[in-house]
Amino acid sequence: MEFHKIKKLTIVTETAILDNVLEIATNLGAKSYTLDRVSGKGESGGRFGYDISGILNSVRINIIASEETVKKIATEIVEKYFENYAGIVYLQDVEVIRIQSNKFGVSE
Amino acid sequence: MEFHKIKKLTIVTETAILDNVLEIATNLGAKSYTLDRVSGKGESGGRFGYDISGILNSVRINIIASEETVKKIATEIVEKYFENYAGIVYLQDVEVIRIQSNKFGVSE
Amino acid sequence: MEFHKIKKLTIVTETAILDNVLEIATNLGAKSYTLDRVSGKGESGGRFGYDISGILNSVRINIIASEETVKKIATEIVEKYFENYAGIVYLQDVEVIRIQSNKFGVSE
Amino acid sequence: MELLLDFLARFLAQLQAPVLAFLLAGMLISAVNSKFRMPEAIYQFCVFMLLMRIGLKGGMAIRDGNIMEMLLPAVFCVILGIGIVFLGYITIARMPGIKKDDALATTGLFGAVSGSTLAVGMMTLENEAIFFEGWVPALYPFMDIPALITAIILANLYLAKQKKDNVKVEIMPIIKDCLRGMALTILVIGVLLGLLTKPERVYDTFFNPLFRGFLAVLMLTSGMEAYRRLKELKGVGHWYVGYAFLGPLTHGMLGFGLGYIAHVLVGLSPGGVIMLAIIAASNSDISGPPTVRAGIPSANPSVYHGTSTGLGTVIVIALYVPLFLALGEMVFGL
Amino acid sequence: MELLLDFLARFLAQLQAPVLAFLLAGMLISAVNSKFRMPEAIYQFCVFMLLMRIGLKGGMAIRDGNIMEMLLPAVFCVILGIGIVFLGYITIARMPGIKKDDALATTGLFGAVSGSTLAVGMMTLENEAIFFEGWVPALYPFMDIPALITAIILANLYLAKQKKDNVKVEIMPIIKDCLRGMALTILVIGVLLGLLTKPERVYDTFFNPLFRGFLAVLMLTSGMEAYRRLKELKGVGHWYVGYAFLGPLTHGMLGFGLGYIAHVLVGLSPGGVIMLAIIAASNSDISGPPTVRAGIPSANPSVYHGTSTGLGTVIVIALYVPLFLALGEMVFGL
Amino acid sequence: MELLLDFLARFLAQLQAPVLAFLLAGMLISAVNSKFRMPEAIYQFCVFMLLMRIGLKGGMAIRDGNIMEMLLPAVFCVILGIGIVFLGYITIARMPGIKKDDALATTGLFGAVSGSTLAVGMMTLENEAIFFEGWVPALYPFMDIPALITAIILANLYLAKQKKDNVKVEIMPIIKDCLRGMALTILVIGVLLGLLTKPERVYDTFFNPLFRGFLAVLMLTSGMEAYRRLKELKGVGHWYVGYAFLGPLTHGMLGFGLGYIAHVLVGLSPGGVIMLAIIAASNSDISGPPTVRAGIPSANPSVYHGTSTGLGTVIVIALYVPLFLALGEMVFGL
Ligand SMILES: Nc1ncnc2c1ncn2[C@@H]1O[C@H](COP(=O)(O)O)[C@@H](O)[C@H]1O
Ligand SMILES: Nc1ncnc2c1ncn2[C@@H]1O[C@H](COP(=O)(O)O)[C@@H](O)[C@H]1O
Ligand SMILES: Nc1ncnc2c1ncn2[C@@H]1O[C@H](COP(=O)(O)O)[C@@H](O)[C@H]1O
Ligand code: NA
Ligand code: NA
Ligand code: NA
Repeated sequence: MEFHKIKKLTIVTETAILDNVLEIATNLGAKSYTLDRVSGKGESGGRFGYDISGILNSVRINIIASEETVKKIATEIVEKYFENYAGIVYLQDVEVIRIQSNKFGVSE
Repeated sequence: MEFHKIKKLTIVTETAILDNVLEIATNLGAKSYTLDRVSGKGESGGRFGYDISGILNSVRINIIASEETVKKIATEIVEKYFENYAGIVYLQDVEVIRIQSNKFGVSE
Repeated sequence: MEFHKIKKLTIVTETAILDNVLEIATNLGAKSYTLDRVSGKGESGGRFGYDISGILNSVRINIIASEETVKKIATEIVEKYFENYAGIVYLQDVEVIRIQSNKFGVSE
Repeated sequence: MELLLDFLARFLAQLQAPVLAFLLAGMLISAVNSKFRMPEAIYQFCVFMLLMRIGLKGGMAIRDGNIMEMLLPAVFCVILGIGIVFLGYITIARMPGIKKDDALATTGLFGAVSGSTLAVGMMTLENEAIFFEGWVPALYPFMDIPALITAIILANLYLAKQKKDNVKVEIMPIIKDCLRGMALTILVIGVLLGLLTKPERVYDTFFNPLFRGFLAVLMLTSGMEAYRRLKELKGVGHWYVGYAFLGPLTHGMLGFGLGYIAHVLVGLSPGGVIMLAIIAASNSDISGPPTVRAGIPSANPSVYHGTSTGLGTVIVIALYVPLFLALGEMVFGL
Repeated sequence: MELLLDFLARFLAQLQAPVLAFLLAGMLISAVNSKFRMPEAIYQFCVFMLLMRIGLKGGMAIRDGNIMEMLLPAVFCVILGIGIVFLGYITIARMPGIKKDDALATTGLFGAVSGSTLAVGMMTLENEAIFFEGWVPALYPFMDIPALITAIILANLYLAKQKKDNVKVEIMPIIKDCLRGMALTILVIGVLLGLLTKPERVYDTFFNPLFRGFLAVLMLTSGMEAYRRLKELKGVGHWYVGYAFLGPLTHGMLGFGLGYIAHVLVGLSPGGVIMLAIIAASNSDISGPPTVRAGIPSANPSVYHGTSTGLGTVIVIALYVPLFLALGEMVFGL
Repeated sequence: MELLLDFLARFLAQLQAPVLAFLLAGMLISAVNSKFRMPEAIYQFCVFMLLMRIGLKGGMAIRDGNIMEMLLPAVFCVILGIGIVFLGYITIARMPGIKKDDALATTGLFGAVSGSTLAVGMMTLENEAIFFEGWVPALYPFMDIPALITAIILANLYLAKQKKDNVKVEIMPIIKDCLRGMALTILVIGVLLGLLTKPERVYDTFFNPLFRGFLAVLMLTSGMEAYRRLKELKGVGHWYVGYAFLGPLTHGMLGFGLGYIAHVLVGLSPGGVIMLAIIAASNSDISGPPTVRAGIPSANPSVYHGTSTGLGTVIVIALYVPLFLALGEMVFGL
């Protein structure tokens, strides 16, 4: 079992644009992602999701992929949405266990 | 679009002291944070949040900020609360996309 | 207050095998963990947890421990379960604040 | 003078009515910063119960009714939905210091409809034993969707002109987005079930008897939320406060007027006229905001969400539901 | 011919029955890609309400009944549970291109029982005012557990043979796993409460009157889910589609036949016979899948989950509940 | 002897009462390690339904009642809340091996009140058709808040003395914290709604008829939780087990005694006396623990949470509700 260095992209943003973000990510080559709902506070004020309309719901998206892929995704999303929508985008190093499949598009 | 190296602080602790922790963080300069509810087990036993009173609820707080800020926050919280309350505190490196605003208090 | 370099293991997998994964982790020396429920998509398709039976629920497990411990856990779980069950496993560096207790089994 | 006294008497009576009391109680809960939160699953279920009840009843009424009767009121709803937005465009949107996209987003929500205000109106009429056609509340989408579409189109045309861009706003995706939202999905499904099947028993044993209770729970929750949204409004201009008071009054009057025409022309009942006024006066608090957020991204949600959910809903329920009830009772001598 | 007409008449009538209509409405909600989701807490509570009602009623019926009467039907349930799986093993599992473990997992679910289909059957019989012994639905576990155990054992024996391994499948952990699952826990606790205490008042004021409504809500949710699972089935062989149609028909017929024997031998009521047919026809959608996922890890959940929850439940509720009702009415001249 | 037989008869009868049965059933669910969990939203809604019902009823009773009548019982509640904590301070807190802060935290919870035990008491009295003033259960906060404040102050004084620190415990923040907690917020809002508005219809169609059912659901959940907390108690001293048995008995007796005085002096009804005994006997399981966690950080939550939620609630519902009922029936010859 090998551990392979790769990147994890995290996007915290409004649930309103989740579908759009996932579409961009998919188009730029991310085949997998993990989601969870979060609360938080930032420049746009508190986002605690108490409202019936869901305007104040936030979602966190994690995508583990090659540095190239995640940087493209991050850049595109920030440029397209972060003027109008709340959120933050960051990258981290991770070591993924590699198994038979070539899930992460890393060349051998 | 630039990626800027900075720190992510994670605090997992009892929901009972969430407000206090956020107050300390705010006072020490963190303007933004992300929250989610978690379960877990540790030295203080299982914390699965099943109880009606909420005593066994845990919360996870993420704060992305400069190393200096997060270290101050981490130290203060551990000193003040972690003798009596359950929890763990850790730091990680992240690269944040920087946009127009100077969200993270990093000098240019 | 010192910050101590150590590893964080993340396992995202089917809720169906959560108990088994935790048992392995405990047996291999992890005394503490944090859990949360997540959604996601991967090679096995969408896992959004909408189903009444819970077959499509995913869970995320975080274990902070020594590199040796988390690598053993990661390897064992991937070998034992990841042929048949959906999931991903990865490691990250963290700096944990060390307090009085020797929570993380790190020799001084 | 007597009119005023009558209105005041009704208003005080309505204030004793638990529906409004639960709304105010909810505001109090937020005001004292209580840790109590209504679980999200519960208030979503409240919304489900109310809208399904409105839809089922509406569908059954359509099934048993005369489709021709409904045509004119439906057309009036479309006119109201579009008209309210244009009205806002030439009033609030022209005020000094007001961003046009913020104003259009707000006015779109005030043209659209609130399921919970609708439910309050129904309960109020039922309490007073005033008959209304069951299908009137089900006209909801005929006002809601046109209002949101108009607001989004006007805002995008305006923004495009600013940037000297060409713009092409597509209507179909907005309609789909509205219908796919929680509120309209439930309402439309309810109407279909009422229209095509015989849900009388489940209606009589479940959706109808629990209506009053779940409305109380939703009012409490709406009150808690209204108070929190009010705080968002702090930074926002006082023009929006004025709009939240005067907009619904005007819209309700227009609704009452068109309803009266329908009363004369196609025999819409007095209760139906009052109901139409309440629908027109109401402002969207559940499914409108996300549609607007997606359709007018540059508009500041604190403004429209705050004005509509924080102020509008409370004002309509507290002031205008009793007002249009009193008006109807006088006009029709009920 | 008349039989066919009668069946068609009943089928059309049933299609107007809100239970099926809510199921289809749920499918429509998913089909139009609505954003509406029933909160998880709510549908879990629906399941709780239905199974607790079935259990309480069952327990009270056992308390007031004759234990000897129940013995034969209970034994028949065990036989059906095991028999259905073996039947699948020599039919669907032998079809070309079918993975044996997938087939066994599927057949295990079709041998097991669906609490919601059970509830639909009860409501249907009650609507038609056909008496059935209250303990019949509580026989659920006697078919459910043996079916799941048999499927898991057969699959593991087969896989071990493939790998030339020795295998020892332990039965007790599977039984425990079944009983510890949500559905059986609630049912068994309900039976115990009905049997050992006097829950009549809470039954009459809460669990019974709300039954119809919560069943409607659960049907809507099940429909939404069925549609989503249907999509998973795309890649899967057409054999499973055939199985979802023919399996429940056969199983229900076997159930009807054994029920008839119990009618003759120990006086099981006509309604009880119909109920047994419905239990046999039904397929597990709540607690079966996780047990199978744990017991036959190599089986592809899209196959069995899709076939059972996506197709089976809808088919049984839409086609076979009315069919066995019609059959029972004819056979017993009701 | 006859008394004992009477008590035993009542106790066995009560054990058949579904309220206790649901509690024990919940414990069984946890004991067999079932995967079934009551969704958090549901049990929070149960708590909401019960406390809102208690509050509304209380408010309506106060509205229709004589405020002077309530004064003495309210004062007695304050005395009981404070007295129970002092009693604990000079008994359990002095036992060998007992940490004073743990003991004070525990005794604070036993001085405070459990909404669900209250509801059980009300249901029991209503089942026996014993009248009690609707405002008695609404006295809840008058015992709850003083008990928690006293415990927190005594603990902090003690800890400060240990550390030779000066300490100043502020009372207002604790009162606020209590009132801002879920339980008291709902209760007080309910009282206000009952007092100032006319919620009769929503009370009669929703909160009252569903009371019995939601209490059953909450009991099941409380049982599941009690069992889990029991496990926490393992490491904890046997003194706490003794306290959980003897404390509520003593507190209930004191409550009964003061209630009797109120009966003589201001005509508190026999049912009201029994109710007061039950309130005094009950121990906090919902909103007390977080207040104590914040107010006495060094106290070990396993101790007080385990003793109160794991043991206390079950003991009071199983033993002392029937005991004080029997006592009341004998003393007042009901
Ligand atoms: N520095 C940060 N640390 C942690 N979370 C953040 C940070 N900045 C933004 N977020 C998250 O992103 C959401 C939107 O941020 P904003 O656009 O600044 O309002 C917040 O509600 C937080 O959940
Ligand atoms: N080593 C660890 N890895 C992951 N999570 C931890 C760890 N230690 C503590 N936690 C989290 O922090 C909570 C409280 O920890 P403790 O104070 O050790 O009981 C646990 O319930 C976990 O959620
Ligand atoms: N590359 C990835 N990035 C983020 N999450 C992933 C990734 N791969 C898998 N996952 C998570 O693991 C679950 C199962 O993955 P899979 O086995 O590929 O279907 C998915 O539903 C995701 O939640
Ligand atoms: Na409107
Ligand atoms: Na079956
Ligand atoms: Na007490």
